[in-house]
Amino acid sequence: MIEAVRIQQEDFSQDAEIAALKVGSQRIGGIATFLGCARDFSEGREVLQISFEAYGSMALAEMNKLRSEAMAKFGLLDARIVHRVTTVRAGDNIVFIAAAAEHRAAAFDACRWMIDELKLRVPIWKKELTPEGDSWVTPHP
Amino acid sequence: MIEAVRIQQEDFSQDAEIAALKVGSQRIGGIATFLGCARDFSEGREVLQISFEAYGSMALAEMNKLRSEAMAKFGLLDARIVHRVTTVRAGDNIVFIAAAAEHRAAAFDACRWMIDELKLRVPIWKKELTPEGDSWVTPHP
Amino acid sequence: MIRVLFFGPVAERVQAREMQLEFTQGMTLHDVIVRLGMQHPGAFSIVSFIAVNQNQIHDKKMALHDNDEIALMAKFSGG
Amino acid sequence: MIRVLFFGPVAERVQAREMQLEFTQGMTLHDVIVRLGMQHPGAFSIVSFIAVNQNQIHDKKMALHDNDEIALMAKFSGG
Repeated sequence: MIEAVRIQQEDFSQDAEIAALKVGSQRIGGIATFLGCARDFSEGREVLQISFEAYGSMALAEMNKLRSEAMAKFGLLDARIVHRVTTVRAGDNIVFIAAAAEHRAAAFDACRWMIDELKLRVPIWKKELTPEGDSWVTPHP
Repeated sequence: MIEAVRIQQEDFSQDAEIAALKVGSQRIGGIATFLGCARDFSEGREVLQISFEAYGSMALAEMNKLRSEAMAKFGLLDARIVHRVTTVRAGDNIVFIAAAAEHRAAAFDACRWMIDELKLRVPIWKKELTPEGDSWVTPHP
Repeated sequence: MIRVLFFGPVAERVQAREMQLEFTQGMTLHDVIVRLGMQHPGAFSIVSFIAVNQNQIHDKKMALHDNDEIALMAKFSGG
Repeated sequence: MIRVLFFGPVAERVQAREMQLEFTQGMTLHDVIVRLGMQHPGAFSIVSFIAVNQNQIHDKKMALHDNDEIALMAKFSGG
């Protein structure tokens, strides 16, 4: 059984994550997911690669907290959060979030809340490699 | 290349749908998806099976319109809508919607709008098979 | 000839998936509904949507054409 | 011993991923930051979050304990 919250180098499969979600309950009516991908373009510049770095132990702890909070706050049946920490190219998967609920409204609200909170609370940093050089990404306020 | 909008008996794969979405653009930053599943319980009754029926040609035309409207309205890079028309059991997939955009807000908004509109506009009907008998589902207003 | 299609709950009440009516000049959607309603009293009380040639129609006074395909449909419950 | 960890943009400025400081009784988070700031002027201007033993801390007057793990972190940009 793969863990519901993970930080890993390797890619993940939506099918495998969804299958793992469904094991827990036959009461799931809707699963909302968010898949974050690497873009070939950011803030007007071409991006060749994106390289991630994490404070691994704290990031994993925060992601687990985030999942528990979302499950309680939105009454979810289950949720999963997977973040890759490696170097990726345009089109590659970065982050996957899934929220399973009896009805779709809670699933959508929870999924969106988790990705918004992840960006604020989880100690992971990205550096964009462009033809003009590398730079750490500074999030907008 | 599998069609972006389909009505089919057989199950679908999220991985295959996402891969098909990504083929079109390397500018995708976020993909929001919704997966509707069959529940074992509805309105206080146990549900053994759910059986779907569609006005196939009109349903497909409406789903195609829905996709085009969503792409224009939310500035999506791509979108997919797949609905099964068959008999399913608890845990089985029913409908899959995916919205791909440069940024996550548009992807979430579009995905949610598409499933909400699909339920209002696409001529598909479901019948729940329960231990007390069968009944066509009447949507809430 | 006019084809009238029924699905799901409406098909169950009418006990048919399709009927064919002879087309007559000047025939309207309203005429078709009245005629079918007499043959199947109460069966169409759950009809919420009507389509002609797969386009939703709101004006029942609409004149029909030969070979039109009509669908009398209950509220959708897909997804 | 106090371990201080650096990641991403902060690690790049400090040119290190980890430093160790001798623990002294009564030492505060503030003391550590001042001391490192003198060794690496300007390097910590981008620090937005501080964690002690993987919990975010807002009060720099917090007393440290021997073997504490401190992280001085720039704004997160994951996801």
